[in-house]
Amino acid sequence: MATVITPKKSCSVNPLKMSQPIGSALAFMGIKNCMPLFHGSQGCTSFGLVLFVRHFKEAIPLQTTAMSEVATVLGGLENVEQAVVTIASRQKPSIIGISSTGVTETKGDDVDAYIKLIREKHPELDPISLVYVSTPDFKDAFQDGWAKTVTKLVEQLVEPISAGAPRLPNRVNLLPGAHLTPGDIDEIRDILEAFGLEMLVLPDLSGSLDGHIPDDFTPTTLGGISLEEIASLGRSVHTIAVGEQMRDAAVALESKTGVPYTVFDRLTGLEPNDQFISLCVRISGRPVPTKIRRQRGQLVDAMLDAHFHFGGKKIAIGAEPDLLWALSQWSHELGAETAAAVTTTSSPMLQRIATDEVLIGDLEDLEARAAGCDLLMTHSHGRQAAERLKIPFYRIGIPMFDRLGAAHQTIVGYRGTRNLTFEIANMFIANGHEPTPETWSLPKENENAGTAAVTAH
Amino acid sequence: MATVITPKKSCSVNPLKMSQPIGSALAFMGIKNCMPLFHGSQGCTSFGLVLFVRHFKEAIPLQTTAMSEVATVLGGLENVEQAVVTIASRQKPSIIGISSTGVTETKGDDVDAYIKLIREKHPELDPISLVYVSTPDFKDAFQDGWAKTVTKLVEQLVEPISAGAPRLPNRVNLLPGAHLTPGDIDEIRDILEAFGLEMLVLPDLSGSLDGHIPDDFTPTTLGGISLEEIASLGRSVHTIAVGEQMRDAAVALESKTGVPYTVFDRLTGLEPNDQFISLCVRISGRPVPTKIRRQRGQLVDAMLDAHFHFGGKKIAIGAEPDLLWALSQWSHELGAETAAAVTTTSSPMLQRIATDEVLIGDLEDLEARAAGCDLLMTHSHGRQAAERLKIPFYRIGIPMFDRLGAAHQTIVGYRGTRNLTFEIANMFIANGHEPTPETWSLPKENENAGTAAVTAH
Amino acid sequence: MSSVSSKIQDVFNEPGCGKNQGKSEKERKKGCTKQLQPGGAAGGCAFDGAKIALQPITDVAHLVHGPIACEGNSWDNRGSKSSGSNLWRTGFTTDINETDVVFGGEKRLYKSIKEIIEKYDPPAVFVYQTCVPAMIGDDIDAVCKAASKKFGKPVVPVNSPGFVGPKNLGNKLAGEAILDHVIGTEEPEYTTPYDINIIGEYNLSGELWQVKPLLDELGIRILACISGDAKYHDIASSHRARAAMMVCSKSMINIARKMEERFEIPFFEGSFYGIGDTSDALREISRLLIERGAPAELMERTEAVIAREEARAWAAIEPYKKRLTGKKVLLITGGVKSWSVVAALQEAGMELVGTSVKKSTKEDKERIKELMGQDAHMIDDMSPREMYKMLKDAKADIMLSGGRSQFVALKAKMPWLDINQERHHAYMGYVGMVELVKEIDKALYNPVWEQVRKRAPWEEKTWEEVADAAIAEEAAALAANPELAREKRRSTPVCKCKSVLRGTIEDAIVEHALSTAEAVSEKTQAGTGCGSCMGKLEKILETMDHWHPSPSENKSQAQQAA
Amino acid sequence: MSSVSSKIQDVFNEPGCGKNQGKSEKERKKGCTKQLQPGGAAGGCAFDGAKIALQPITDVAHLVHGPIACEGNSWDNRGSKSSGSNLWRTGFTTDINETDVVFGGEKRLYKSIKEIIEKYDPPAVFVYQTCVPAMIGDDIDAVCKAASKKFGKPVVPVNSPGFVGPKNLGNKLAGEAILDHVIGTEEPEYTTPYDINIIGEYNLSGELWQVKPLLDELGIRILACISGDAKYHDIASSHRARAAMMVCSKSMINIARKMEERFEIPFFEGSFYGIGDTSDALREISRLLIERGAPAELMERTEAVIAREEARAWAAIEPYKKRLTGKKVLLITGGVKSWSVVAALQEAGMELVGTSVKKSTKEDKERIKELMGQDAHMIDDMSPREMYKMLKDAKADIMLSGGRSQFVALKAKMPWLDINQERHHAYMGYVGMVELVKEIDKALYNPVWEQVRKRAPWEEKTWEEVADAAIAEEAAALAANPELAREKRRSTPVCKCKSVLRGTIEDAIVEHALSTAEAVSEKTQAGTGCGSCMGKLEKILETMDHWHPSPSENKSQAQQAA
Repeated sequence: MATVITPKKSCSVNPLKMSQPIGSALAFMGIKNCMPLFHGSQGCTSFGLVLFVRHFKEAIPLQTTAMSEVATVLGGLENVEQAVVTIASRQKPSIIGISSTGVTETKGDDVDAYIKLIREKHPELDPISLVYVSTPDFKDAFQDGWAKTVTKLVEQLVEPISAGAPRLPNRVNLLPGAHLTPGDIDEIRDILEAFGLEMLVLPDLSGSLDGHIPDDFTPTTLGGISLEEIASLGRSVHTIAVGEQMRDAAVALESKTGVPYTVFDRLTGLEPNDQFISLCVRISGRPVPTKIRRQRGQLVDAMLDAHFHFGGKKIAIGAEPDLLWALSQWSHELGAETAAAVTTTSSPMLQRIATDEVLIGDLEDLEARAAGCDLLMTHSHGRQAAERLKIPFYRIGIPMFDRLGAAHQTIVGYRGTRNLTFEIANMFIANGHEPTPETWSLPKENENAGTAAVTAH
Repeated sequence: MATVITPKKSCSVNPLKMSQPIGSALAFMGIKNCMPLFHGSQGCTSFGLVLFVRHFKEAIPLQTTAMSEVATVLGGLENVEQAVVTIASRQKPSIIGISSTGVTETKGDDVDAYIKLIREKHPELDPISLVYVSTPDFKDAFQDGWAKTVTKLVEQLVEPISAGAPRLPNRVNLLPGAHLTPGDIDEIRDILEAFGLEMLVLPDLSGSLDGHIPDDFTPTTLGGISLEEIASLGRSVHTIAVGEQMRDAAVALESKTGVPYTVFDRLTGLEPNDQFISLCVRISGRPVPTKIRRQRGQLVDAMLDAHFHFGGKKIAIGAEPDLLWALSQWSHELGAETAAAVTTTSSPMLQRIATDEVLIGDLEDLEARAAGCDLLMTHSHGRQAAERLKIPFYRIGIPMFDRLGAAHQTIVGYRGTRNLTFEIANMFIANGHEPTPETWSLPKENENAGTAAVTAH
Repeated sequence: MSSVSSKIQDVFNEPGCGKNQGKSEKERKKGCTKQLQPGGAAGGCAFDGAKIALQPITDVAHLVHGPIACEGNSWDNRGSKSSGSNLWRTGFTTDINETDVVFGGEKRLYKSIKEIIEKYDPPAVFVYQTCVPAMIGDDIDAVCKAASKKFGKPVVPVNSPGFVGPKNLGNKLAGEAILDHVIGTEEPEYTTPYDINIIGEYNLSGELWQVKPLLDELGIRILACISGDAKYHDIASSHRARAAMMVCSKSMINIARKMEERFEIPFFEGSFYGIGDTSDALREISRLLIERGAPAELMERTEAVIAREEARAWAAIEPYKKRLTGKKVLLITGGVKSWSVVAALQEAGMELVGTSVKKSTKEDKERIKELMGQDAHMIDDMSPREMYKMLKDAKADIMLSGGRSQFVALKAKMPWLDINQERHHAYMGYVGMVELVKEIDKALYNPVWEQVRKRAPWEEKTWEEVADAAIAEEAAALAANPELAREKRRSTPVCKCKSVLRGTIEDAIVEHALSTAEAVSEKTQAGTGCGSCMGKLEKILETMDHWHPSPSENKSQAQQAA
Repeated sequence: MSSVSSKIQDVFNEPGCGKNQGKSEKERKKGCTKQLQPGGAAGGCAFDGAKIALQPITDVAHLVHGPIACEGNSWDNRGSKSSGSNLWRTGFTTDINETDVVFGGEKRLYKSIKEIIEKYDPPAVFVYQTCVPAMIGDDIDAVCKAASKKFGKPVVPVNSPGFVGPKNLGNKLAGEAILDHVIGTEEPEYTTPYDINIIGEYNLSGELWQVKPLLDELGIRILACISGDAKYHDIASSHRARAAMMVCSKSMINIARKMEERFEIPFFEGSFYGIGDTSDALREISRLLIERGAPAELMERTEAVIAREEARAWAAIEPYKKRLTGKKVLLITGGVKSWSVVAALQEAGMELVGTSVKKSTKEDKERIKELMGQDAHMIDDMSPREMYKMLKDAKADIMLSGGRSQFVALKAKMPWLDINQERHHAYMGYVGMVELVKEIDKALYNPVWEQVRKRAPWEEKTWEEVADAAIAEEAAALAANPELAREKRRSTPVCKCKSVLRGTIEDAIVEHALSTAEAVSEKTQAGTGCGSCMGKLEKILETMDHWHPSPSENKSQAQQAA
């Protein structure tokens, strides 16, 4: 329905977008005993690290090949080698996840070739997986980096299996998009467990960046999915991908192992969750548990209670494509209008959004379009715009550096949708305008009477 | 630690307290196919009904004996009889829960005697339980009405059982205080289920007032605990009471059936939940599930992240004793100070609260003491005070009529505590004051320099 | 309490009440108090009604003398708006305890008044009596008198304890209280030939402010609105108004009539709901003012404003026409005022459907009015499934009603709009009507309906299907078994107040050859409560035409029966 | 890029830098850039440093020329405060794409500058170079020059791409940019004998405003703060100040020195952290101003303010003494400035403990400073378990450090206070020090510690117990096996930059009979990176005293070795 446009301006003002290497690094952080490594200059890592520390309020493992000006010109083989060897000896990870950056992509470093050379030279690295993803900063965005990394992990680490091989009947795979929080993953796990299903999650931030206190200090990632588990993904009966961005990974997994997949373009809203629960019924062969039935009823009730407050409201959303789609469609189904939509990168979901235009743009664009809206939804960087526009502001997405609990914000499932629905309805209620004797003052005689009356309050 | 005082004033201004009959009625609403009935004038019912409708955003079953002025003088036998007969024929409930009011208590109606007479006269009422609780409006408060009703239900409806009788090893009873929401009860159920334990809840609002869409229209309560289940409470292995108010009911149940009990004065906070989980381990004989372990870790992490924001904050709380205790102690453990505490009725918990004084008073008292506080926590009626004082306001307790989702507000368990902790920390963050060039202006020469400097911002 | 009784009797005799005028002397004595049925009643009490009527006076301290239930369970829950003081939203109560019940609460009441005056210094304190202190004999009139004298400030007793009757009665008793103690006790700073009172308007959601700008433009001053957004002084000096409008709510008819009687303030009954009604009300105000001496040119200006505002309103409604044409609206309300919106809804292209009217014709409006007006209070008593059946039979696209039926509509996943007192939107005057159309459009087109109507995929049937099946099965059973159908029909309650079943009425008609509703009522007691079932009695008589013998037959039948 | 290289060389030769003065010609040539170790590095890049240094200039548009990572991942994340414009918080970036990388990004940069000036009309645009455009040869100096000419507005190139070095270098390159393009380009509206510059202060958490009221009272005007809460015009006309204070952060030493050189503005290095240091700084400011012509009575007034404020501060700290006496504070920081709070903490009764100092004596302050100053940057590299051991060994009650070590402290459930740049509290001047004491008190006495330290009841051991056991086991193993202990000692890295192990150093000392750190450095390369391990080399030499032969022995040993 929507036209996807890119503003003609040269200068991006108040970026909404983050770079794809950090999306890639975050994906690596969902793997157990992993050390994510940026092939680039020190600053690339430092900015990403600080961003995640501020978002998750956790120590973040992230290393750098520390490319200097000279190394950049000469090529980074030596730096990659030194970095890998140093990390291997110091942190003893099971896997090092290497993401390229703008610097090394500009030079054109052939990291796959480097890895081959390093492997030959350093047999002591044999037990360590080295996964490389090409993620230049000057292309694509955060969710692309995440998605490419997951696809690469599937391609490189999953054991191939024949289509007819026996599978674990109660195990499913989850491929969560970059917009799912650890809380979201926990919620999906809870639902699957209610059907007696186990799940493997690639990548699993719910075990690594959910803010729990570790049993001991580890320099690499904590929790997350293990390499053995990744290798065994082909033995699950089904793959559930959440977010259109994860389709490639799901396809890659199927073509390698024959595991059928279902892509849910969102799990926020009544209908997609009905489909999700139906899938759980089919996979598990079990009836829908009482708990889930009640959650559905509660959501329907919440939607009815909330629709009074959503009806006719204008919402401005700035988010990566899959999150934008989920928020826009969910709020549309409650009667709100997506009056402004800005995103970071292209996606087949964008044109399906119920609005006139979707901009691949920045927060300056969003701010310009959000004037007069009843709500602004975007990551923490939207705070300045919300203040200037004096409209309520709901923080969602990465980064969320000025509030606690980002990892636990949960908007999937019936329950997550219900909570989000209440939360936003309550923001509308809290920001409702009390009438005053001046609210319905007569318009100037020469104004268009009709319009004035309609927009009276 | 606290001194419990009652203000000397004659006029209550901006009541915090609600009457005990409606506490009693709410308890009856947690029973399946029940019709709560007020023995009083029509208005008593109407006010209670409107209050619950606005709080739960649900149709509420509540009837009245519709005492007229004349009937009040003559005594209410005829009205009770007519009400019970009418309800029995129209709504066909399994149980009618009768609570007295100020009017009928002033006259001194002997409802127990009435019931005896009615039973004799109307054998067709035999299949219907009639439970009467004396709850004059001019004594005690909401949570007292609730607690008395639960005790009465236990005394009247639970089948006695010998101490040595065989019990269901995986079933426990939950006696939730009036301050627990349907969401709280669901959270406790979730935790128990993780240990393979089932629970019966008396009364169970989580099945009746949690805002789900019913399968069909029923004129009585929906969901809730059935009379058969109440009768069988003695067959459970343990009773968990939440809130000191529920001790009497737990004792009554033990003395009738020998089921041992544990009273948790709160389930908000780390330590009480540690004890709760330990109890679950003992009862179930199972180790602590991963999910619960992770939730504990997440709570500890949340407490650490949040303590920066709670440290030194002053909180004003207006709530019934058990809720006041839970909120005060939880926030104290995060470094905040309960600078003002107002409650509705007496309780052994009050003097244990970490503050100088606890007032059995009203919101005028709370408002006077809340000036300069960083947060006000009370039910929706606190909104005027918060506005006048210009301090952040967290709605908690009944009634919550100006927000959605009251039934789902969950503050028990590790997860509930974690969410509450984040929510309040984020309110503190959102209301932090940005420094300006005037923030540290020099004090007037003649002011007490030391004090001024300490309270600089 | 004797003063309360006499006041109640006074109210029952209110000659200004249309209903009363149609009643016999004997009926009038019974009063209009609906007899409440234990176990089958709903709605507020007289205290509630009194408080609703007076609480919108913004600068007054409203003190409730009683146990915590009366104020604690209900305070600050009304949607009136104030342009000035918010003292009216402060909850004051004596919160009497067991000791007070034993030894009397007058002393606590007196001290409470003292505390309020010391702390809040309001222009007046209104003291509301409730059941328990009434029972123990607290004389609030005496306490108020003493306090007033002592503190030199009006302390007004409002004697309307809950158990004397329903909300409506309380409204009127509240009127009596201000007639006795407030109106005429002060003088306005100045008067103009354009001063009016508006009676029975509570400024819910600030609706008065939707109309006030029009009056302002015309130079008409609201000397007092009783009681929305009023100050004590406004009410006290309201006797100097030149004319009054009583808004269609009947609750304060006694005030309007007695002010006419005592102060010669002519009044008319009008409504600001609906475009035509608003115009009529404006005209009527101007007419009365001109009659009382205002310059005649006021009417010209009034017509100009009306013409302009009507044009504006219709223009504003125009864009919605396309979206709303053919949409069926079900209006369910106990009050009269909602009916005045019908014209606007029809103008926007909507059809109005009722319980039994499937297609709307020109006469629908009258017919629905007649039908619904009489059955209105029954809606509350209908079982939710019956109500659902009604919604379904009406094939409505949207229901407008009060909050009570909200949950049935929502559970039935039917678009619903609150048009009762709890509503959050303001629908008065021209702009209000446009607002209503806009809100209907919003509700109708909210995509949530499509969502929530979807069956959970694992459910074989939705509950609607279950309900439909049950209804169909019942209908089939009745069709197959005339005896059962007859039994069903005969067991339907007709008069809820006196618990009279249809069978009893049919039998009486046959046995005594009755041909008028009055006669049926006389025989069966049906209709002697609130009187709202009189219309039903007539319908029953109609369906039993064949039992209406000619006068001669009548006689012979009577002989046979004897 | 040649201009960047020469600038870098220039910075390396900075004579104002204390460290440089102690270096040989050869060492200076190597520069002070810490060589970064791939896979073992932490901290920001030169671009980051440049932006940190200049971004606090509030009314300027800061435009980052590069791919999205450089600005998109990091904007609006600094705690500087502005009393005026918030333009500095707006993120501007060219967000170059693949096409730009192939065909060059100069055109996009030029157009971006144009857009910014048209839309935001700032007094100046600062353009930050980053790695990718530097690699593809975008000449930002030329673009800025052209744009400046075209738009008649200063467009300042800040040539500090990330890969040229660490944050510190970027700070200095930023200084060079404003020295070359901004300072001295405008004139102040007026001057006074009391005009000063403050250099290297970023007004984090608004700290400058904790001191400014004191200067205001004394009549001293901050002509320019470089760069906290500065306007472009302030910086541009800062060359007219009479004196300057360089706050202890070394980041902008080049600005202070070159302004002295070019504009004869004397400066001193001082600090507003700590009560004594604040007083010293105030005195020094007054002294310099008087030297430059301000009336001598300024000093009297200064002393009066100091006396009053010190008294106030100590009085404010007094009530905390009882609660804080004997509490052990562990201070971990890479910067120097935190050390200046030591006096205040000690005055409040606290003891300061370091990694290896168990009881604090009068000399502690010096000793810790020495020890920690040198090991500081190592803290980041320590494994969390090592760090935990350190916290434990120090028996500290609270740790003050930067955000990096926060998570270890919190996981170790140790009270912790952020005293680095990310902190939310302001600790400058007298009031700031009181604030710090208050915050320490709050952190120490927060009941949360008691809570979170509790073991989960189902856990047999806490992780602390596990860690303690592991540490103890390790220690026991080492004690039992001298060979293992030796191996462990010898495998400890000493120089991280050059990856030199302690064994290598010990061997070199023995083999070549080395007796000075410089000689060890020469032989082993240790200390030729950032130089921070030179102190460690001296310690190692101390512990190997027995290998220090007398000069004669030295000779014979050398002979033996030969």
